[in-house]
Amino acid sequence: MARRLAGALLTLVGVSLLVFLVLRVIPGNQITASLGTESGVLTPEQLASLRSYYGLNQPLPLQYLDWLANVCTGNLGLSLRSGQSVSAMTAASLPVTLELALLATAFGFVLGVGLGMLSASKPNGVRDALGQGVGLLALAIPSFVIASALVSYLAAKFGYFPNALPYAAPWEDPLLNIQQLMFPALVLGFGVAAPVMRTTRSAIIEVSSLDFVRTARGKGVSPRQVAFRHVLRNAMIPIVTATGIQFGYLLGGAVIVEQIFALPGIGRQVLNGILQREYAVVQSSVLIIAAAFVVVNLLVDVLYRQIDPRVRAE
Amino acid sequence: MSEVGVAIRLPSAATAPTREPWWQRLLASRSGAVGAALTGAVLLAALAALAGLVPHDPIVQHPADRLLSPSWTYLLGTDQFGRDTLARCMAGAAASLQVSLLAVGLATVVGTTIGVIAGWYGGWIDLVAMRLTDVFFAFPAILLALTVVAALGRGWFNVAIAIAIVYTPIFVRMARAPVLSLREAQYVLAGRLLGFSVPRLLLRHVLPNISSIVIVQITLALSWAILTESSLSFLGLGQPPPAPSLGQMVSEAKSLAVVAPWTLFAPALVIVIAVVGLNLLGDGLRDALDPTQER
Amino acid sequence: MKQSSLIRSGIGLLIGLAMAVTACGGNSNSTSSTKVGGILVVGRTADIDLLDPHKATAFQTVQSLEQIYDTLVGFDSNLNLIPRLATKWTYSDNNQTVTLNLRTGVKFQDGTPFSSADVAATLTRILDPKTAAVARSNIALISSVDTPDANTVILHLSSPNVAVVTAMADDNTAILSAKDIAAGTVNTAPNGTGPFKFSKWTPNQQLELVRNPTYWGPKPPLDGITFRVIPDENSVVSALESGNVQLGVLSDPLAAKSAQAGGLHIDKTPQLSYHVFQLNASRPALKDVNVRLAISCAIDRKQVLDTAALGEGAVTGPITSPAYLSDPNDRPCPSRDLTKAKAYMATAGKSAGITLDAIVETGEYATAVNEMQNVQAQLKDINVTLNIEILESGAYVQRWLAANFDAAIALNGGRPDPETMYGRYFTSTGSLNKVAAYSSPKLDTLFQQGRTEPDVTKRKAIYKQISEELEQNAPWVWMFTGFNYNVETTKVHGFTPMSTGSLIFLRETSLG
Amino acid sequence: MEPLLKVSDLSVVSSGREGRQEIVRGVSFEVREAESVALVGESGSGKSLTMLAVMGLLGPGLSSPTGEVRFGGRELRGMPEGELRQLRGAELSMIYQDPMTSLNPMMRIGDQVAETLTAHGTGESEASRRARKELARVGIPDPDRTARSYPHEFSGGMRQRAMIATALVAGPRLLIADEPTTALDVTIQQQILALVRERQRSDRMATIWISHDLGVVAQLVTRVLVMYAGRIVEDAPVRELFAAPQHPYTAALLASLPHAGDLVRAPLAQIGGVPPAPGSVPSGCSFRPRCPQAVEKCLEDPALMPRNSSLAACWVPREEWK
Repeated sequence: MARRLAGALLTLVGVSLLVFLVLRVIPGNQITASLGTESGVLTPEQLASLRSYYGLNQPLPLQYLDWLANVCTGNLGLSLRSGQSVSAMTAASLPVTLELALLATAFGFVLGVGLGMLSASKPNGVRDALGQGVGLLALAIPSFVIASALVSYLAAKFGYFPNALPYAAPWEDPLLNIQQLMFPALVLGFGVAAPVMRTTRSAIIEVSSLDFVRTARGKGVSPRQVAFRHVLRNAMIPIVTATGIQFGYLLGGAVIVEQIFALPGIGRQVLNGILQREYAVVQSSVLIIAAAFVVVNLLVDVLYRQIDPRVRAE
Repeated sequence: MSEVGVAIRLPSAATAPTREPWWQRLLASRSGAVGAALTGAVLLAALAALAGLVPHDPIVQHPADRLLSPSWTYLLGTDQFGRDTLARCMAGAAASLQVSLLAVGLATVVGTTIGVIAGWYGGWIDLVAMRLTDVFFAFPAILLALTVVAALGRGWFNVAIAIAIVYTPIFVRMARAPVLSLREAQYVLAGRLLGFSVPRLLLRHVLPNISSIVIVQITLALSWAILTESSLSFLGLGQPPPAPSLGQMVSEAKSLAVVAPWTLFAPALVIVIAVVGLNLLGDGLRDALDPTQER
Repeated sequence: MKQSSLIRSGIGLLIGLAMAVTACGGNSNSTSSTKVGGILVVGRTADIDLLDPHKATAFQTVQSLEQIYDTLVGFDSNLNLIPRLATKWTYSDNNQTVTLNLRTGVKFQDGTPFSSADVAATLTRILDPKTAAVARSNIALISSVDTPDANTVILHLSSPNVAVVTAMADDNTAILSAKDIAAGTVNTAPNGTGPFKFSKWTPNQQLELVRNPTYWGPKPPLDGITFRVIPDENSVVSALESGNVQLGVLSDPLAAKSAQAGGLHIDKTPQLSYHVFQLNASRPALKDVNVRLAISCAIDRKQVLDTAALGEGAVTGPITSPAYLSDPNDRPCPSRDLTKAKAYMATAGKSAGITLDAIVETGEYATAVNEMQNVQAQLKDINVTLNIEILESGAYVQRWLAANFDAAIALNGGRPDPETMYGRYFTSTGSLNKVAAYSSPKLDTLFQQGRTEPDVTKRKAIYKQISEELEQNAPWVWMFTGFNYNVETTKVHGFTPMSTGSLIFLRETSLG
Repeated sequence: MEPLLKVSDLSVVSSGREGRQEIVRGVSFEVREAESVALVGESGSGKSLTMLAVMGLLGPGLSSPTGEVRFGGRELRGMPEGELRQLRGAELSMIYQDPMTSLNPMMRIGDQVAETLTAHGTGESEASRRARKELARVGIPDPDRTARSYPHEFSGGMRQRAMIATALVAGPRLLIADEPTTALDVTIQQQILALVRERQRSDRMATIWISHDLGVVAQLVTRVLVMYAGRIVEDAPVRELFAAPQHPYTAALLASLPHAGDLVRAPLAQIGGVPPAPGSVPSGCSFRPRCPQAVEKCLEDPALMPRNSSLAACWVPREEWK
């Protein structure tokens, strides 16, 4: 386990380096981003004072090191535009994306496994085509199309757009929170359901042909028990892997749905950071998304151990 | 997004009856046939566009014919510049496929090579490769593509590079897994005993065995590339107009959905056909190519 | 594998899921129209980015801070100057001295009384290069500020200028309290004299303002204003339809069109900012005025407006300030004239055609890329080929500032006074002349006269000449001005939209 | 008295990609209460599929269009799935060839044994108690620890014992053993065979031994059925079969067996040719191409004919063999 933690740490350092370099490569900096065309009006000495204010005058390696040092001490830097500390911003935005990703993954998992079992029940049969069709359709329609159509339909038809109200944290107003996250999670859930469905289908077909399933049927075990205790249980490993990966992608990938549903998630925080050239915001937020992703992978590994006794033995 | 982790079944010694060529088996299976049909249709439309066989020029504007609903002259209606949506869908399909094929091609070659080498040699090569892929996996895909395009600037080539960078790690991890187990397989050991050179071993024995997995991954990655390209366009980072790409058309048409819904449904439908087609084709190929598949 | 077992369990899962979704959706409309008392919720796509009015450039930030702070003077709905914290202002000493009489009995929201010392401290802060204040260039000619008594301020100008008071209407010259400037709490604890007070800011979500009980002016009907961030314009329309937001600020004409379908009240006011196709006259291909005139004649402005912005806007001349509005037909080719354009190209010896690198920005406003596509198509008719380069806003601004382009589609900010609008572009000493890439002795003298002429009718004549000079030499091709869209639900009364997009009249708006 | 199991004209057909192929071509036989019978034949002769068809456990791509299967006086073929399920594990039960894959790797062994009982209505605690008792009866040391552990923690022999426990815990009247010892090494093989034989006697349980090795089953059964290319070619009491095989194929099989008494190191006799693949079975007697006694008559399809106290599907009586 220790080896895995070391590996995870190394990954995070890699991510921090990557995001730091990529941001420096993008043309334009904080000044042009904030002042826009007005920044042409700045006199040379104004420009110099601003550069130092944004810390742009230090040599690159120094900027990287002192940022990393700050991160290790928990100071994720400051959003110079809003005067907000990045850790405060992230403390507000990460839970939103995490909850959204969790709900979407749960929904996607249930739908994906349901459809996967449905289509695996009769390989290459009508049910198979139906299950695959629905799954692939969910995958194929771009999420922003579904999201915008859903939002405008619900608002125009029922005057129902809970996301117009400020974001309510689950502990503040659980009912409103669920209503605000239900539909975005539904949209993202489809994206999760498709790969989970396809993995479930192929895993179930494969496991169903194994000998111990025939043994179970030979013992007179009911079909439902055979489906869940024997087949699904053994098919869990690839399914959990696929679901874990999808959860990881949602952390960064939900930015479009966060835009349309006005959810103050971390995806949007990074996108705004990139557009406004807020280096501190982007670097720290991406690092935290990466950390969350790495933690999810570790959790998936731990989950393996719980599911598969053979792995637990090692 | 990928079926990483699916149990690898080594070909059993069952004496399979003489098999027809793989493509016959592909077309025989339901998903293979439907997949090939759909993907073929999109490919045909794209090639037709490249060959100029389009009802109207996809770029020339006819302001007088703005926002016309589907009619016999404009089968799928026109957009706000009076350009024919059908022609743009065909040209868009060509553009999107162009980006996806390049991106996935790059990702496959680079990713699979690194994966195989990492899997085969192990040791620190494997460690470095794995850490690198973790870094790219941990880095949110859309944001990685976003920053790459913002850095390199637009153009379909840069969009393809961005998507390739996002997918390479998937191919690395997907190719490495089977090589780890194949390395210990008897017949590979036998090959090593017989003194085959490593490249020969890799090419003749290892690659064919993971070819079915790679091919399935390619079709899946192609469908994902098309979707990523459309998301990039939605964020304003897709291919530059006036040349259309499916993603660009969908994101542009999003705000026209009320005024001219056909400008949205046409490209979205082409994306759906392409993605569903490619995924089913992937399934069909996997069944057709996998020697262990009796059914 | 027994099929029946799998089917039943698969379907069971699906049904369970479906019921869960519908059950939650059931009691949905209980929260749709909760309007808390007199709080007006404004929906818009971007959040304010900072609290310091002197540094605010983002449109939405200026719009919010103008509720908290007052400026010395302001504009009425027709953009005529009206008194605010300054009740009277007189030019003297050959327009090189301005005396301002201040309103008495005014308090800051934290209770400290307002006096001339605050005005002096504010102006000094703006003029100080270290602050990097946005309005600095517009009032740079103030050499010194005197405060003979608590209610009078005298400005000494380095050169005669009648536009300096108008510049004081700019929100970037908001009056701060000297105490706050000294304490440096300007960007953290907003404290102005305006009708609404800062209450709470949740970044990326909303800014909440409440009524200022000690406001010197008429008591605002609203208990408070909440500016809510909804990043997608179509979602803003949906929020309005759901009643959770009562006033929406939109820029995308397509989204506005969908709002019309939603039965909402839409205020379309022509913007001051103008959509322009800038030509870089310093580049060899565009040095010859004939080529520029050919391009100007080859572009049908109405077609660009109709295709790129679905006709949501009006064709415009160079000056968009209402008081000095240019006549859009007062140009070499009032409507598209290909023969004349080709003739110009022939005189320039460029009938074979030229190729231009054109840059355009994506992300900030929706229609830019579409405008470029239409202009590109139109210019093909005179063999002018545009190589489009779409840049993300950061990269665009850098290329634009460095004038590193042959041509550029741009949306430049308009100002109520043409001097502050074009002085820095088309005068040889202007800070953005490099970007405009055109100036002439005639324009220099005209701008100098305009700057110093106190009589309004004479100033109008001067700027009419400037407008003609710009159209005759076509450094830029002015195309159209869009609209500011303020979309209101039926519950909003008494709101007056402004062409500057300002929401200053929220202080007169009521809900109910 | 009606036999415990009566199978008549049973067939199994595969409908894979290579089209429909008959694998089991009309098999009939009987098994009486507490009788132990062997079903012998080369691999690919369809013996396992015959038994799977009897149990109703044919996988996808396989079907059994014709045939009757009467068990304990009831016809299994038309029986609704729910009822058939009641019989499986309780009345008739099966153990399989490969212990490594026949147990669910994710479930504790105790639970898998108990599951046979819970599937037929026994309470959880009662089932696990009897499961532990059964594990002891099949000779597994420390049944409590075994019950809690997982299949991968045990050797092939131990797993096969656990397999047998799951099959016998409910006291079935008929046990079908599909080559249970083939995957084990010889010493363990003998222990497993002895275990089953002992349970056969003590529980008066009927057994059908499927094997490709006549030597192994000889000591276990009273009667032997020989299968070739999807058909039963000989059905004889074990002594008569060894003494005087009535079908040339059986004779050839016996000739290829090493006898303990052989001193001469001569190579074992081999049967020429290869058993026909399912799709390409010759007309008439399927053994004809490889049969030394083949005559003109053999072009006709022989049915099982009485020969002394056995049945043989061969036109040429033993006496006339060359």
